[in-house]
Amino acid sequence: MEGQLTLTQLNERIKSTLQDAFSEQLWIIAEIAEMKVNRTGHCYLELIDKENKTEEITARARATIWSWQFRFIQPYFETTTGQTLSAGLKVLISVSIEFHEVYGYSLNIKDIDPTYTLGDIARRRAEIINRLSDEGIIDMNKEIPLADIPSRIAIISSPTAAGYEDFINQLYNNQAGYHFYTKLFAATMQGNEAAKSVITALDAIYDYEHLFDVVVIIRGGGSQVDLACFDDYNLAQHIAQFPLPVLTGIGHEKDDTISDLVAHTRLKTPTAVAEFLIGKLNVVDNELETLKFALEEISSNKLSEEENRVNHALRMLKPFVVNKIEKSKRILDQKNMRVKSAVRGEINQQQLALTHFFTALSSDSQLYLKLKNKELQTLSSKATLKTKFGISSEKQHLAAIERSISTGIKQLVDKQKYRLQSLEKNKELVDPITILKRGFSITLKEGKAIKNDSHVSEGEYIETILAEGKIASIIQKKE
Amino acid sequence: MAQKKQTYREAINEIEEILDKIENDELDVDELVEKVKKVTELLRFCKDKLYATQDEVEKALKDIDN
Amino acid sequence: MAQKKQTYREAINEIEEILDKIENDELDVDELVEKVKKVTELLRFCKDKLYATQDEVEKALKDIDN
Amino acid sequence: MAQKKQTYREAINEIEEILDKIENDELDVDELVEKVKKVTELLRFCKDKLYATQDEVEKALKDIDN
Amino acid sequence: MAQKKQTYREAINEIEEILDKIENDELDVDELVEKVKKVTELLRFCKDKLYATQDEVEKALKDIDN
Amino acid sequence: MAQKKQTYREAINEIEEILDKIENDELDVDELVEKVKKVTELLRFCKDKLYATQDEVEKALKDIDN
Amino acid sequence: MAQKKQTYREAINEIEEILDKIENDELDVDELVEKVKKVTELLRFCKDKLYATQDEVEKALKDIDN
Repeated sequence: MEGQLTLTQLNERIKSTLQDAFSEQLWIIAEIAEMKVNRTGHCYLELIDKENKTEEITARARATIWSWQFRFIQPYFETTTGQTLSAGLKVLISVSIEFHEVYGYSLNIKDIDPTYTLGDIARRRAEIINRLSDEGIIDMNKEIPLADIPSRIAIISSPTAAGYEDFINQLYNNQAGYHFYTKLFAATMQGNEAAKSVITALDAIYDYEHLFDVVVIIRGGGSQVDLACFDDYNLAQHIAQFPLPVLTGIGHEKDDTISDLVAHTRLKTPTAVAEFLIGKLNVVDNELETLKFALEEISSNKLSEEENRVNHALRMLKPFVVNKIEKSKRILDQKNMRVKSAVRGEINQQQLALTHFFTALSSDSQLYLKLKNKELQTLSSKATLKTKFGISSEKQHLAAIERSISTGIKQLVDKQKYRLQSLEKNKELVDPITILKRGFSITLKEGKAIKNDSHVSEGEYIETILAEGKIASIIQKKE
Repeated sequence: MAQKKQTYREAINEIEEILDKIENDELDVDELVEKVKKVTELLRFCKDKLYATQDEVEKALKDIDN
Repeated sequence: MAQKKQTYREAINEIEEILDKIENDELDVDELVEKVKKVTELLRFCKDKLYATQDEVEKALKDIDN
Repeated sequence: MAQKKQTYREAINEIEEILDKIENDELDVDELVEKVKKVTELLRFCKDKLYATQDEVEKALKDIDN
Repeated sequence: MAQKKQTYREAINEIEEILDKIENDELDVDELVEKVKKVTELLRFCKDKLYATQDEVEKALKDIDN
Repeated sequence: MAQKKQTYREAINEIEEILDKIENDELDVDELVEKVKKVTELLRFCKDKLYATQDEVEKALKDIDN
Repeated sequence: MAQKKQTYREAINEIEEILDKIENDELDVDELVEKVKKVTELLRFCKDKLYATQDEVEKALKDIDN
């Protein structure tokens, strides 16, 4: 047959066709199924692709990283992602398609983009975290109160690990001399079996839960990057739901694993865990010391306060008493003074009163005598005056009498003169002598003219005056 | 004499009686002279008695002042 | 004498009585001399009594001072 | 004597009574001397009593200070 | 004696009472000596009591210091 | 004795009460000696109690460290 | 045991309570010694938890098979 090709020719044609078709490098996503590095430093890998849900392998390819490239790629990847470049990782890789006539199809990895893996890990972690969170257990272990004195410790560790030794040394050689109780529950702490192994240990501890205060998961001295096992969902679930507080010290400086996340307390290293536990006891110890100190201080304060009180009372007593007595003395002295001055005052007052009485007596009696003297003088002048007045008024009386006599007589005489004068005139008319000469006579009885015979009685003596001479006769008969 | 026994008061009374009579014209001319004589006598008597009294009283009053 | 028994008060009363009589003309000239003499006597009596009293009082007062 | 039984207070009261009478002219001259004598006697009594009291009181007061 | 049973307070009160009477002139001279004697007695009593108290108190206070 | 049953607190209260009374002059001289004696007794009692307490407390505190 | 875990806290609470009382003067001197003793006991109890070896715990741990 014409055109028949040899295998070599075929492979050569495949090779050249592939080279034409994939002349450039491609970025592809694949999962590392296997990986090994040979003595010369070349890295041989098997890459696969999986159906998301069924996890059925849908593609497979061999791949290589040449040692000169692997020397750069591996540390870069691992330092960037914090993950060992190992089976199970999904990676974004730059590849050239190789076809070797003898070995066939393979991919030569030129570069790995660690950011993709990072994203993938993060995504997976997020999924787990979400799940734990959805299940409501993510914070369960954190919510368990840590014992005040967490001295009974269940340790999950590899018994041969340097970290375990460090932890034990640190714990038992603590400076304060605190006593710890530890029990190792050995487990594989790296590799694919690690998660399962730790879970087994936790289950073992669970049976003795009451004997422990705390569970410690420590790992040390191993690879800093072989931590994927602690991102395991099952492990995280166990830790989160463990009835004792779980402390982690699995030796990763950068990011927390999910185990760290759900643990009660996450610490960097086993030593740190030991320090943490010692620290807890230290807190208690300090608290006790503080209390002891407080007790000392408070009771000694109380006692010295009371002592001060007693001493104060003691100090006050004397001055108070002395003061009281001095005051009483002063009061007595005052009373004494008051008595003296009151008594002397009273006597002085009485003396004054007596003197006053004497003065009053002398002045009163002198005044009295003066008064009496004056009265006498008044009386005496009154006597003189009255007597003299009496005599002079008598004199006036006499004088008045004399005056009235002379006027009376004068009037009488005047009257008589006038009478005489008129009589003289009448005499001419009725001069008795004339009449008598005519023969009439005047009969007198006892010197008075009788004008009526009733004035006389028979036998009476009568006188008859005649013009010349008198006749005396006795009445013989009245007619 | 009876007249000496007469008091000043009686004398004055008699004088005044006579004076009354004179004034009331109860006196006759015949009696007048006689009565006037009486009055002058009585006045003299009174005057004498009064002056004598005055002397004696003044003497007595002088004694008070001493 | 009866007069010694008379008190100052009685003497003063008598004086005033006599003076009243003189004033009221109840006194006859005939009695005047006698009464004035009586008054002077009484006044003298009172004066003497007063002076004697004064002396005695002064003597009594002097006694206190000793 | 009755006077000894008289208290100082009574004596003072009597003095004041007599002085009131002298002052208010309720006393006759005849009584004056007697009353003045009485007062001086009472004053003497009071004085004596007062001096005696003073002596005793001062003695008593001196006793306090010892 | 009854006085021994008397308290300091009562004595002071009695002193005060007597003082008030003397000061307010409620006391006669006649009573003065007696009352002053009483007061001096009371004062003496108080003084004695006070000094005795002082001695006893000082003794008691010394006992504390030992 | 009854005093033994008395607590420190009661003793202090009694001391302070008595001191107050002395200071505020609410105490008579008559009571003073007795009360001062009482206070000194109480003070002694308190001091003793206080020292005993102090010793016991110190002993208890030392016991912690052993 | 669960109770053992509680006891420390309870002990501390009791200590603090007593200290508060002493500090706030709610405690008499009379009670002080007793209370101080109580506190030291509690402190000793707590300290033992830190320092002392509890054999039964050691034994229990040794007995665990794994």
